[in-house]
Amino acid sequence: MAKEKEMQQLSEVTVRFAGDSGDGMQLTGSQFSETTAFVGNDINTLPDYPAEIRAPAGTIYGVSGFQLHFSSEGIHTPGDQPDVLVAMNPAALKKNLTEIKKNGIIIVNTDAFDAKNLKLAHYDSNPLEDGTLEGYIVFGVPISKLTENALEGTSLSMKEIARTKNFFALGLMYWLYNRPIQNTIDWIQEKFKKNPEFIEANTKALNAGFNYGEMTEAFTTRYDVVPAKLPKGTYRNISGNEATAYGFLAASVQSGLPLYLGSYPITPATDILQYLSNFKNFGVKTFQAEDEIAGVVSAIGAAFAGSLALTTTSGPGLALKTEAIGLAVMTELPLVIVNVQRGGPSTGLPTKTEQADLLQAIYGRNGEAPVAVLAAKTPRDCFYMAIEASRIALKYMTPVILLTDGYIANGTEPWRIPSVDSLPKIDVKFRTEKEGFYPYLRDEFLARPWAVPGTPDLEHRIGGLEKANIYGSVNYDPDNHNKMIHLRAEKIKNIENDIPELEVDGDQQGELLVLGWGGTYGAIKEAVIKSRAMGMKVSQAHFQYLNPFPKNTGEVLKRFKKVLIPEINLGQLAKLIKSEYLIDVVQFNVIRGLPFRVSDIIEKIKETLGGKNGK
Amino acid sequence: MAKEKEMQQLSEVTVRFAGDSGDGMQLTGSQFSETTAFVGNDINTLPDYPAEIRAPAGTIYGVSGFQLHFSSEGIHTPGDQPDVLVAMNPAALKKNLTEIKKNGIIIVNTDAFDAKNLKLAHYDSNPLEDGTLEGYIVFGVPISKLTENALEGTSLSMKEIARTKNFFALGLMYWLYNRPIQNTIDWIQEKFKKNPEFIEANTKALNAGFNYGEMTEAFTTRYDVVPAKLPKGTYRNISGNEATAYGFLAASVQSGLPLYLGSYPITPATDILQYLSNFKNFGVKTFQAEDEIAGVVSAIGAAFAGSLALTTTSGPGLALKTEAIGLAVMTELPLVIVNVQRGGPSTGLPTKTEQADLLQAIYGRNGEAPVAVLAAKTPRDCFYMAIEASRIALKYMTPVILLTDGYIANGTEPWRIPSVDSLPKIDVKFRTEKEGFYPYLRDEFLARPWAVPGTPDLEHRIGGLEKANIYGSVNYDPDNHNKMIHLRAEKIKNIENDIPELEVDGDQQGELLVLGWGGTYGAIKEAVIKSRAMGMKVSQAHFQYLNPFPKNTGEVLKRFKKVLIPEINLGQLAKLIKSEYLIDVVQFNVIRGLPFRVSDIIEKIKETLGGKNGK
Amino acid sequence: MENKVEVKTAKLTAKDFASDQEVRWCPGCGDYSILAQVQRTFPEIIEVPKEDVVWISGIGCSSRFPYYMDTYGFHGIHGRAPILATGVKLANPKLSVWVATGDGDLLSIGGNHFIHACRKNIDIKILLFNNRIYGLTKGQYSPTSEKGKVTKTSPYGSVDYPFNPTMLATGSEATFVARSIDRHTKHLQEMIKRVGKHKGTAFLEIYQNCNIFNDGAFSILTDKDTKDDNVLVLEQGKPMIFGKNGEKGIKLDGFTPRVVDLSDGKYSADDLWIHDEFEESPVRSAILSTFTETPGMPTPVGVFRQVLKPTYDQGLVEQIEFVKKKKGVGELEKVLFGGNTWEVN
Amino acid sequence: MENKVEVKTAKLTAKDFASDQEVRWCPGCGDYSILAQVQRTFPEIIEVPKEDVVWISGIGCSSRFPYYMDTYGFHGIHGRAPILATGVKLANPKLSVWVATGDGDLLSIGGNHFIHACRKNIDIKILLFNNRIYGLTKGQYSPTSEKGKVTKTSPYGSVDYPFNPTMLATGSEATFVARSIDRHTKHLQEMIKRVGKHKGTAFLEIYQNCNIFNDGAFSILTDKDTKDDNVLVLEQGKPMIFGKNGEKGIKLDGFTPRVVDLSDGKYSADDLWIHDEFEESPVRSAILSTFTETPGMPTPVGVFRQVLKPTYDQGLVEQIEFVKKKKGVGELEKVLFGGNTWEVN
Ligand SMILES: Cc1ncc(C[n+]2csc(CCOP(=O)(O)OP(=O)(O)O)c2C)c(N)n1
Ligand SMILES: Cc1ncc(C[n+]2csc(CCOP(=O)(O)OP(=O)(O)O)c2C)c(N)n1
Ligand code: SF4
Ligand code: SF4
Ligand SMILES: [Mg+2]
Ligand SMILES: [Mg+2]
Repeated sequence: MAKEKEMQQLSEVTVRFAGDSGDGMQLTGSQFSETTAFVGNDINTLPDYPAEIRAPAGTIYGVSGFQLHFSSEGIHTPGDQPDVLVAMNPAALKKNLTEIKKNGIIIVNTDAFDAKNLKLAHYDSNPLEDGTLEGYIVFGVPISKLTENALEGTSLSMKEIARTKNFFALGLMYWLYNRPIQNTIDWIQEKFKKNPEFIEANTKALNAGFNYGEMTEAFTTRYDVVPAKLPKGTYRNISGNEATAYGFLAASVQSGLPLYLGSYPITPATDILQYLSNFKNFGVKTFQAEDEIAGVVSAIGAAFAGSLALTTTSGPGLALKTEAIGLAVMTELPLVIVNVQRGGPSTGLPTKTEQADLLQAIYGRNGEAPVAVLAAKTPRDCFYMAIEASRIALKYMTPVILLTDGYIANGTEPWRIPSVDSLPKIDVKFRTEKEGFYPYLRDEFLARPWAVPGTPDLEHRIGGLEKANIYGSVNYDPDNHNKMIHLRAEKIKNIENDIPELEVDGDQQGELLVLGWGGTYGAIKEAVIKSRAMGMKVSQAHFQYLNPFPKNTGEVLKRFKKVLIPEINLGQLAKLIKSEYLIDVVQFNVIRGLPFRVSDIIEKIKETLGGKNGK
Repeated sequence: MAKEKEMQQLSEVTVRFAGDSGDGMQLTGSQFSETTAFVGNDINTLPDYPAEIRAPAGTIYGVSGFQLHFSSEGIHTPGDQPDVLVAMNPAALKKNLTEIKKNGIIIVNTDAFDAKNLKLAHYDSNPLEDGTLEGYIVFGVPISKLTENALEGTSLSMKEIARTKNFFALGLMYWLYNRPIQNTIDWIQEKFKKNPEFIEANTKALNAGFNYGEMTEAFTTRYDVVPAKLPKGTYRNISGNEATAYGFLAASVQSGLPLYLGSYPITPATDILQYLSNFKNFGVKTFQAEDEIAGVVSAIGAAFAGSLALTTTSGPGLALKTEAIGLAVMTELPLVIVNVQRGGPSTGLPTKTEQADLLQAIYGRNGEAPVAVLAAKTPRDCFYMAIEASRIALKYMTPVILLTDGYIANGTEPWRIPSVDSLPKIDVKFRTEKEGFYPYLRDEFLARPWAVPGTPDLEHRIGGLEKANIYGSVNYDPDNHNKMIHLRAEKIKNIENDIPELEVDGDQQGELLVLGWGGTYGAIKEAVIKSRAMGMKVSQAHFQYLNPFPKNTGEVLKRFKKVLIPEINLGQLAKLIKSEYLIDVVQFNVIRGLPFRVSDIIEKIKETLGGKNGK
Repeated sequence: MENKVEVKTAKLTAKDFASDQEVRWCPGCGDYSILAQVQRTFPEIIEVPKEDVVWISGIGCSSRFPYYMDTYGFHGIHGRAPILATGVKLANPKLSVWVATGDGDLLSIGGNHFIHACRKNIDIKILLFNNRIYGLTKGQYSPTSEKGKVTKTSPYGSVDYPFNPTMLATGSEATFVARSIDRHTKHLQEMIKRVGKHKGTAFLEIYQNCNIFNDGAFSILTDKDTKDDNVLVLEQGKPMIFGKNGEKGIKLDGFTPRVVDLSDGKYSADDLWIHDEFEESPVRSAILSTFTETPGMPTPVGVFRQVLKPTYDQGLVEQIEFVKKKKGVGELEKVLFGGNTWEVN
Repeated sequence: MENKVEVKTAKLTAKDFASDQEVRWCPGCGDYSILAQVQRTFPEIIEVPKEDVVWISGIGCSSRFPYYMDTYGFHGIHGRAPILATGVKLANPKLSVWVATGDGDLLSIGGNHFIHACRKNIDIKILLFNNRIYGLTKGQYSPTSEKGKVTKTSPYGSVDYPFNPTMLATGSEATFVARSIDRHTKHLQEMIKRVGKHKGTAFLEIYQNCNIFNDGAFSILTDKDTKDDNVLVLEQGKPMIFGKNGEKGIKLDGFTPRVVDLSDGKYSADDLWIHDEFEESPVRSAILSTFTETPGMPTPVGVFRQVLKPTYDQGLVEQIEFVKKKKGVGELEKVLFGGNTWEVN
């Protein structure tokens, strides 16, 4: 009979599940996330799977991981170093060990530590025995065996039984961190409603894991993380790609325009196409094109014909679309291009995150071809920026590039779901009156009229050759060209009057401003908060609008002695800031295909503040 | 009997020939140029033809023009405002009149001023009679008639006879500017050796024009421009595209590597492909690909296989090539991409010049994908920069983008032909030793070894995924990626140690530096020289290397109170300078599809110097 | 509706389709004839209101076409006309979408979009202005230029084998494949009408003379004294007969077509290959395509093949309707609040 | 030379072509078999020194292939393998250049380069790993997926008609068109050898099972109890016979192929269509391609078509030699100082 276990309170925990691509770690991780979110913690996750589809079992490169960070406070990153590692085999241990906190907890499936697997993980001796794990709290659990025992006498094959062991691990973790198992049981019942024996097996494994924690002597302590104080409302976990898809769906509903997506699959952007292809009942048209060029060009055609036109891709795909985006600039049609940034150059690191497409987005076209460039800062922010990108494209009759990245695209966080009527209306007026219609006669926002095919008496022709101001006919006149070049630039610049100002979080002026853009928001925010807690005088500002910049940017920058710009590239925002505002900046560039470590940013902040860190 | 005509000496003259696309103005202009160069004037030309192939006769948009500027001094531009216009029809007059110097000479073919042509040129009344031409020295010459008379009794059809009238105009101009007609006669004999009657007809027309000047009372004065003092040597007229082609041919010879060109026709770059396709007997392989992507990708394949690999295009084509250029960056193969810039964005103004692809060349790729970027400054400079681009590509195993533009590509100037042994040798060593071979083991210039297929025992694989440092195998390690990103950037940055420093023409420090790049060299030079002659304190520096910049750039800029940057774009070099050196600059941006007017730059220099122009 | 349309189009004439833009092709260019035949036939064949007609093109002399039609028009970028047209058609399937394109535009840079449009059977009409040369860039050989052609980029003759456009369309399983010639104005009008009536990707290759850079490329098919002996006019259900006095015919040995002489009584019309453009199999179209590559064979003009199968755009619309019925018209609220949610109070 | 080569290759074994990289396809993937058959056959078919072999690919699971071959290799970008290979071959025509590609890589984004390579008859060998799915991006339908296929991007079924790869290759006039199946290892080896021997663009479609995202796509062609009735093995000069006990045959009515029963004595082998892969006309290949679209017809494997005509690379080299002879080897001095020059002293 096991004695009462003590329950220890923690404010935050970072867990990493790791195992074979086939071990179902992504599922285990997301189940733990759902439950954890459900019990009211703030949570942030980061899946990390290999480029290979199903790498051979036991290999290091085949290890699939899922990290999650939950807390009783608000948090903004998946956590730097995990407090807990669940390693389903030696390769998983080998690959992740170095990143685990000293004195962290390591739970391993001892059954997987046989000669074959050790060899595959390039272990000469068994790390469970040779002291490799000194300095960690290690729990060796014969997970495979225990699962088999638990499933004694089911009709399942050994192979199928083996596949349930991740539920055992999940159950054990639920026990260890004092979470209910009911959510997952409900999920299992829904998921496997077609094969009851799986429901039974998985549930048994889950319970077995939970009870094992309770029974075994090994575990003396349990941990608890009390709910965070989140604003009241209805919540769901959401990834950036899912939020992006919903955002455009919302933009379609709010503008009353049918959504057209022309896209070609590419990691990590494919999900958006996949999500949107489900919304046929909203009249959403998803077209899986023959290539990226076809994706964007078909979208330009759809824009001409009156749709809310969208194309989605990642770096290499954006490179292919540049010529066509220039056509959309010249024809001044509303078009949104989503670029989910990944590791480059070239094919680079397809499944990893990076921020190195900023300058491509702003400058990567022939001629002077200005477009608006936006960037989402968190998974849930993708929803709002998708709507915003659509609003700007439609109001200004212009292409808009929305940048996200592999991290926020695949990472998740809880999202307080907005009510539909809290969403901005986007009103669009097609041109219908013949009287005074000229294809390039601009309104107060310098936008030209949108007269779509099917409108009587407004037949007109557009194209990629230079246009006559107002009339829109082909025009080779030198002064007209000069005029049009400036008009197109001015139209984009004017958007600065229509977007929120750059806000400073923390002191409104002082020693140091940490300035970022896009997906690094969470890491920078957490770093700045912690630095301040350590007594450093540091503030944060973060861009969601890269072109044009918010109007007050120059003024904000002047208020700080130093500006630190952390980017997952070689300093692309830094370049823009320097040329635009002629101020020097401190760069911090770590390009490892991963989000920033909060601790690294804190270090850099310290270093930048030098002696006087405000105390 | 005509009385002796007076001969007036001039130091420089700008002439523009204008007529129907069918009137042979390009031919007339180039003949006048050849002869003028031959008699020893310095000369600079600018052809200007319509986008339409053969626009209907008499229309304004169908007017084809050829401007040339010759002098007894060194000159660097085709001239701002012509002193003389030869207008073969009303449309030619209508289109060009505004640009002719006040009190300039206008020679018109009066026979072409019939009702039909006047209407096509949108003239309500005849400009020869309604005072439109007041303030000009007008010579109305019934060129058609006179030509017909001269050809009385030839076997030619009226149509064919009409086609010879441009030789009449040419002859008249030869007389007026005291040039010999023999050159052109020789040319006619060569060109039409197959049909003697054309030789006879054209020669007759040429002589008739020349004699008409001599005979008619109308012309009282002739003009002469004495030879310029040019360095001794053998000269030829050359256009930028021709020089570019010869440059790569020379690079092939000097490096001992076969030249491979993968290209797709596009104005104004097509000539380069056309010129190089003639050099099969040098082993040059020209491949007219199915599109731009195919052009560059096939060139990458050729580079892998050991050729001097080249692709040529213009703006929209460069946009299409960007993804593939990233592959060349990752695989670190030598590749030269020539971009003959034209008016953009999109299809823009295909036959006009512009400088708006600079930022695309430097930043227009996904991920951090640094390449070297060079720009030629004059037609003849294209020859040397082509060799230089090849040298850098081969020495550093990197893609190099060479920027020229429509103006220097089609414009011509005299070129003092270098002896072959005065040309730089380019030595290339293929890797052959197996011992210690690693595909990404770098030499002192950070270049990787070039081991081409066919080399025994060096079989290896490369590709677009991130490479392991030294070994070159696929590698997903975060720190390796960070390392490689920095290595690739460093390799390009290091080229600054291998290129000439930025030279200042004029005072080495002081009030104002006019800073330019590429094809604006001539206009800026002439403007600076003239400004100095007017007593202004102004110097010039000009970039042929845009990435990296010459090492001493920052130091040079510091020596001047103000920096003025004229560009045929919205300030792309200005952006680079500001972010790189954090100095403010004065921009001068005129984007009319035409080269700068010297006078405009002088005005801007005055304005920039404000009161104190140094005096 | 039907009626309204009738009324609306009934009134139209060729002039109604002529825009105010002055036509800027070279005098004598075959493009003029194509434009004229299109404008002449459109009042008859356009069953939708005029404002529902859209002309799309890429880049090239031929691609200037949309500017001269007084309809909605989009002069795109080089090679992308078929996919630009696809986007227009998918966004608004009730539009009548036409593509004007050149041999370089459609078959060189645009080849992929072309074969994919055919494969998907997008309901767009593609008129290929095949002059076997790059006109706008002033005379380089194109993917339809004959091998050995001397041009600015092939001073010693090209080493490329040409595409056979109708063969490529057939290989991509286009549902309508036809050919005509700029100077055969009546026939061209006939073919344009057929294209207009087809539902699905309709491909019409038009031999077009570029009198500046490739003059006479098709003269034996257009010159009075040679054309009859070199052009085979395909007619549904009729034996394949050609020649000045119809003295020649096409006989099929296996699937090798041969020219036979009908004058010496050895062969009669009954021995000849009967044309059936509605044949399901693409084989006939393939055989007809080989004619131009076979010495001694006449050049077939007319409809090689027309089959009917649901178009992509139709399929897309039907799927949307189906899903709307099945799941009910989408409600944003339901989507956002769907999935795993929880309350925080 | 010849001898040296003989000697050099004679010694090679399958192992010599295996690189040190661990193979990273999913366990059970059909790609393993293709790799094995290539490595097994290469010692026999490679007539050049090993260092003259180059493998080129685009992006996809299949495109990882070059990493596993111990030859020169280039893992390119998506869709560009045929043109990357073209550049390699043109730069050094003595190389033996092979392309490993997928149905998305070659036929979706890469379609244009594919048809142009076929048209030009570039001497490269293209192995299409056709699993009718996008593998590397985790399971979206591809241009060879059957219509109505439910995938991540077509939750309600795709509305695309698929390409027929051999038909497209035929329409592009490829000089070698063949098909095989990953699990038919002997046959696959045979076909790889044939590809190796062909001069010109050789296209081999290999049905490949993606056991993760499209498992069983070809099972009726590979399962012991169904394959004989569903696979027709083409053999030169032989009548087309298939079925467990060779009881079925293919008879041609006009150009419509039909399955006939040989068991009831009504038909005999003499009535059947005799295969002739060397037939000049592309029509046979077109007909064979239609089998897979015709219910009740078996799936042909083997060489559909092989014709010989000069390759582009050959033509290019010959032209260079010709011009060198005609004009003499180029001299830079002559070019620079050629044209109109004048002296300044
Ligand atoms: C991306 C791009 N590449 C190349 C060009 C140059 N270009 C314009 S038209 C053309 C080919 C024209 O030939 P074709 O399509 O046959 O049309 P045609 O002029 O003969 O009617 C080319 C290569 C371009 N405008 N854009
Ligand atoms: C330019 C570009 N677009 C898209 C992608 C994403 N992508 C990689 S492989 C692939 C398709 C793979 O399918 P297939 O060619 O059939 O190869 P398979 O994996 O099935 O062997 C796609 C869309 C990419 N890497 N690059
Ligand atoms: S160049 Fe040829 S195709 Fe183009 S407009 Fe002139 S004649 Fe017609
Ligand atoms: S995903 Fe499919 S094709 Fe790719 S490796 Fe796995 S089984 Fe093979
Ligand atoms: Mg053409
Ligand atoms: Mg596939």
